[in-house]
Amino acid sequence: MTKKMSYSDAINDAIRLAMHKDENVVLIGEDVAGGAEVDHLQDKGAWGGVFGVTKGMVEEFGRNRVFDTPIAEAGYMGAAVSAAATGLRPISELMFNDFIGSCLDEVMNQAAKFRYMFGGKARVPLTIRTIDGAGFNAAAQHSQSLYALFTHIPGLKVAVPSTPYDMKGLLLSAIFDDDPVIVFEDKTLYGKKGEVDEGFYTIPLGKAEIKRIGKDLTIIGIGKQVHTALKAADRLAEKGFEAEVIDPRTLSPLDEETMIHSVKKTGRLIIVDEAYPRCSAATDIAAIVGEKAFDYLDTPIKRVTAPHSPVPFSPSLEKLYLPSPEKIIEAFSEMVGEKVFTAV
Amino acid sequence: MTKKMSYSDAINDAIRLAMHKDENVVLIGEDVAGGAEVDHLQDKGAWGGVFGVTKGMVEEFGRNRVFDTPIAEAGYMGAAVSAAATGLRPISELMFNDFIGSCLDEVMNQAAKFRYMFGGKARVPLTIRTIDGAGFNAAAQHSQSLYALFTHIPGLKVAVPSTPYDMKGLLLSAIFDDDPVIVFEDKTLYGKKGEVDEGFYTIPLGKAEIKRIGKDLTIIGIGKQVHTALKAADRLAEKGFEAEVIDPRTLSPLDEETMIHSVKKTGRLIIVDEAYPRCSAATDIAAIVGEKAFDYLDTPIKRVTAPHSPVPFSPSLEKLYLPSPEKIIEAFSEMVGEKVFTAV
Amino acid sequence: MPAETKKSSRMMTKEKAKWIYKKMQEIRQFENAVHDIFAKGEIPGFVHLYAGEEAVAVGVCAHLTDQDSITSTHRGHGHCIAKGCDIDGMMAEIFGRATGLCKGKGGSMHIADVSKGMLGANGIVGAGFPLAIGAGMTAKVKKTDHVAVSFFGDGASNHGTFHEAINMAAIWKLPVIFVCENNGFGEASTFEYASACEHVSDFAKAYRIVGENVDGRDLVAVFEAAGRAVERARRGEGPTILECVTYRNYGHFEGDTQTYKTKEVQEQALKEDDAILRFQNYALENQLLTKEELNKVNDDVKAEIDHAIAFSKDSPFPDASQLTKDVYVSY
Amino acid sequence: MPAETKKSSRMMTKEKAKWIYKKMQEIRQFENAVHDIFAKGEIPGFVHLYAGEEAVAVGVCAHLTDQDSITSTHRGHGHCIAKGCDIDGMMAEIFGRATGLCKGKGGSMHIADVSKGMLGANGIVGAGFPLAIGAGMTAKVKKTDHVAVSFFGDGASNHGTFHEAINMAAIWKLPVIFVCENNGFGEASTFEYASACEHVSDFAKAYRIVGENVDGRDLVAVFEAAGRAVERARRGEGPTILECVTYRNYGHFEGDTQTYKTKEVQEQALKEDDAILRFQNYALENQLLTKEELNKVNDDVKAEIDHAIAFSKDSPFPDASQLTKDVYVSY
Ligand SMILES: Cc1ncc(C[n+]2csc(CCOP(=O)(O)OP(=O)(O)O)c2C)c(N)n1
Ligand SMILES: Cc1ncc(C[n+]2csc(CCOP(=O)(O)OP(=O)(O)O)c2C)c(N)n1
Ligand SMILES: [Mg+2]
Ligand SMILES: [Mg+2]
Repeated sequence: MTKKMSYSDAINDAIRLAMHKDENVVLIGEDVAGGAEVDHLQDKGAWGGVFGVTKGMVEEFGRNRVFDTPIAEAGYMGAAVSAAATGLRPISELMFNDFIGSCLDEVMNQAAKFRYMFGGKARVPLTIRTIDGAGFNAAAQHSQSLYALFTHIPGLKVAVPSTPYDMKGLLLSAIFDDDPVIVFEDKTLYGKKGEVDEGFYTIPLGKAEIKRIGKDLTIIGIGKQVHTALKAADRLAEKGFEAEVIDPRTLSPLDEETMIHSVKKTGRLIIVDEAYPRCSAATDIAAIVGEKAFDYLDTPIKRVTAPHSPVPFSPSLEKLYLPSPEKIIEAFSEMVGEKVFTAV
Repeated sequence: MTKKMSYSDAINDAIRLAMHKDENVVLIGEDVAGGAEVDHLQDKGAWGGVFGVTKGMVEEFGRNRVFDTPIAEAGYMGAAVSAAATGLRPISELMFNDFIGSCLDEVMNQAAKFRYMFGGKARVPLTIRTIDGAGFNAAAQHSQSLYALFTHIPGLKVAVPSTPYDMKGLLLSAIFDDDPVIVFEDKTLYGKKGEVDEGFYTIPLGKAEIKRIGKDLTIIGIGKQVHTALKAADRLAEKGFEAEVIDPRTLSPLDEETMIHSVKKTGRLIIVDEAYPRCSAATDIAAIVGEKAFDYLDTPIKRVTAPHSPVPFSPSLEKLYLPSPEKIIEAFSEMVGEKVFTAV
Repeated sequence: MPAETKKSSRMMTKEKAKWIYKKMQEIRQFENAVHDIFAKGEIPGFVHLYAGEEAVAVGVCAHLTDQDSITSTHRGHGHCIAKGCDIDGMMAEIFGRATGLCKGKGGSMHIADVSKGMLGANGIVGAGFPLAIGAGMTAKVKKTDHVAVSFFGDGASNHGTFHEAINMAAIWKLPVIFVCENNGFGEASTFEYASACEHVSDFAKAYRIVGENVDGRDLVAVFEAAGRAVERARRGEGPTILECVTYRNYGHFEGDTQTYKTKEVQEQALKEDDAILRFQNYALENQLLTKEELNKVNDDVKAEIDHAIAFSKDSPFPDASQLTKDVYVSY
Repeated sequence: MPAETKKSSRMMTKEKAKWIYKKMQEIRQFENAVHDIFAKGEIPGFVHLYAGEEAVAVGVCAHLTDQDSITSTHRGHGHCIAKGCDIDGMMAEIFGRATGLCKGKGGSMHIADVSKGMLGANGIVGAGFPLAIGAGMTAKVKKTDHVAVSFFGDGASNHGTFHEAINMAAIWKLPVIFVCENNGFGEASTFEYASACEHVSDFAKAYRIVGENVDGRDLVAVFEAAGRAVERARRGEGPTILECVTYRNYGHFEGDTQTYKTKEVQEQALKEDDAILRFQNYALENQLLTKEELNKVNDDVKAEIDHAIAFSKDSPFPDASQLTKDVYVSY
């Protein structure tokens, strides 16, 4: 049985199912309920997170499992790490991924390294939910897509779901995974709807999905850029080029095989990533595929990314900042040595 | 006039020259002097930093320019950022780069973004000195090489000097640069000696150096791995292969031209980087060179890096963890399709 | 107001009262206008309004010159205005236009004017504390008598940077004033819930510095306490925590329906407790300003804000060349 | 010592005194041995020794069971021993051997044994505070009476995480005890210089929790204060800050020449103020232990430590297969 629901509802659904399934699952974060200790909100939340994603959890699970925290990211993230190490299965929300500057240590040096440093004698079943993405005019400190920083760090797993279906399945995998996983929620996708299976299901971490089949070009999209890639593919199809669009779904672990297999078929690769261009997921995938599919590549791998610049506030600039179908088509034109479309 | 001095002395020399040249240059960090307010140490320091690198600064410049800070990285790093924005030219020491988890926000969201967010109406002439590198048996939280995280972030510049000469010139450039620059000091290089020009000189940020000329292979080494690359090159030379060894010296900005030029000549590239392998400087350079020198590459670009794992403590494992001349030669053997050396 | 007037005197002169009232009106009318325009969908991004808290920014900045620094928050419009930022430039910035104070690149959460000592609104809660310390260090190293003020919310006081910064200010006797705008809420969480302390200023005692807690909607109380703190700072006597209990008229951000407040509390706040109303009464009672003068200020400010809006709407958006400009000074 | 004995009683019984004395000796002799071996170059990496501070770890852990958690610091050997970690495994870990508690992957700064409630030494100053909160949350959610102790230094108290954690513990009334080991120094900086407060425990007042400051070389004082704090925590009465004023016998790390301490201070500390000496006297005076018993413990411990050293030296280094093992549970 499937049901049409938004990306945001898919998250809500996954969390609710997880909390029903395992009483050790707890929610931790700033205003994940909201209104703690306000008389008329004791048994209900005020917000359910800044975008309302966790609405209803207090009503269903009570405040002993839904913790509104003070504005103390290092404090509550570190707490979540050891809550995980001592028997809970926390979902800790970092409201915007841009706030990682306040709690990177807890993620990088504690959560990610406990197991290794302790010789395999600890496990940290922690899920971090966080919001990324530009396109909301939220400016330089609320629009970053920082998944590359986390992908760099061994001991963490990194998911970047692009659809409601993937979100639910990946988030449930993350929650019940015994390692720390960070799941990125693109803020501009919250309202996006799609078919989602009802009930409990998981999508394995480390398994890419081919979102569109094609033979002339492979486009790998990260997170919401999967949709930009799909739009570009549609327009390329009008001109007779069939692009294969791959969504890696998790950046760590990375499903190299699916990507390499596709490139071996198409001989061309464009990676679309709205994050900063240096030491990024885009360069990472380009390096890996560039090495392992070397003999099959007809043209250099192209990356369509943000420029090496903070995210601008003004809508006029932010639009230029982000990848677009036009930029992808432009890159493809360069690859095939002709103007496939006149640039729009 | 040149003089033989250690990497550590070259740093000391650069800082002393800078503080003489400009009274706005101040030193900030934990125990950069040591012994503040201890009676018998008022006019001298106890430590001069945990490795003695800033020894003598208090004696020469007094405690109004050499600030021993509390253990509060976010506090003093943020202070350094706005001290820079309000008229000083601070050198802020992050004792180990691993501690960035406590102050990433100050670096990523404040120092790096002020100028852009404020429409070009601020400048942040801040230098961050920090220690990286494995090989000291300092374990997972004191051995990382995290320059990729900083290279990812627009608005920062990143230097990774490999010799005393480069260190002095790059550090002086960093200090007098009007943008925030982070300079990585590899802890295992502190004792390494080399010829250094006396007096004031700078090396431009963004200019690689060819440390050895060759025609059969390009090896790019990051930081101390330049030396591993040079050792491998020597051994390859014994077998008749001439490797060109390039030290990018700064990762941001990156001197693409020198690297690409070399690869166009040699047709082969190995990147040696002791940092984590994903979303790294190694994948970054591989992606860039792989795109721009595509038609000149005879074989896939190889990366010799750490495994995707935290740094182990035990000497037996740490040795295996790091790149080595053997691993480089092994990679080259694979490239040329023969066992050039029997693996050692 | 000339720098020396601000600096030399803690007296509430007529001139000062007029400046204060004007700034309070500018903030209130600016924020009310932004509220309305935002509701029409003409302003992009997140907006956090300062209306209701005017007495804090204005009461403190009345003692500061352009050489003194302030650090601000996500709720920064009031601090900007009180510190003398250009109102056309501010409004245009919020509209994302090329004529904005930051060329449209920063927006509401990042308005700044370093030349006025306004070191930026800040999207990161807790980021302002250490930044204030840096400005204080510059003053110390350069041996000036400039001070730095860190404005922050009650919620922000739970962030570790608050303590790291106070401690540094205290051990180095830096000229920094920590001004807490305790509006009872951090987003949708009450101060009573999120903070274990009774008053934010209670920490002063442990740090062995001065702490004061005042009614933050009483301009005069803020003005006087801030005057004392600034004087101490200029004299080299170190930092102060000044907690001002206040109220935000609008939601946490525009769009917030404030279900966590009761109707009664909301109504009460907008009536007799209102900071502007109270300062009007004070100014009239003490013959600092006449009714006519107040009305004239109101009208002048209305014209100013109307002008800012028209100016903003008429201004172009930044062009493509701006996208990768200002990332670095050097290239 | 059986869990129930520890938990049910704050009485200094003969049995408890013996356990305490043994643990103190284990720590002292362990650290002295590590000091000597390090000087010979047989131990890799950074080592920070706990000798001199035994009364704190032991006086506190005397009240804890394996179900209670502790978080530790870079100076963690003492906490490990007091919390019941295996001494052979600890020594082998410091030697980097495969038989180490962490298979040689962690080393001195990362010794841990989660099964004993020892959540790890930690190379990051300030990291332990939030971790203790997490263990406290687990207790709260699961409604057990387990407590969590965060050991930390005076220097660490200037890190923002200290305050973030106390505040969370206080608002949620978590069973967490913050035990400050105030040895007067953070590296080469004095507490008096680096911290504005007079006592670290002074913060308790602002957070409206209990704070105590005791002589940290007086085992009995620590034991009693910790007993009260642990009881309050188990009863659901929330956190405590317990500051123990103590002294580290060796340098900050092995190799530190301690130019920042005067000779006199150093000598005095090693004589009459010494924690072990004082507890010996107390135990004898109160007829808890006889001279013979003390001597026997000393000898037993010596044999134990000798065994640990021999065991470590005989143990193999981890092999290549371990390099990329334990990065993840799942793959
Ligand atoms: C580090 C960080 N954490 C969380 C947020 C999200 N956030 C923005 S404003 C805010 C509440 C701030 O409350 P307070 O300090 O009382 O200021 P007020 O909004 O009441 O003026 C929060 C949690 C943020 N911007 N930065
Ligand atoms: C975040 C961080 N900053 C700095 C350091 C370096 N460092 C290690 S121990 C130490 C001093 C700690 O002092 P204190 O907390 O008093 O503990 P003590 O060494 O006296 O036991 C410092 C600065 C670190 N390991 N982590
Ligand atoms: Mg507030
Ligand atoms: Mg100490």
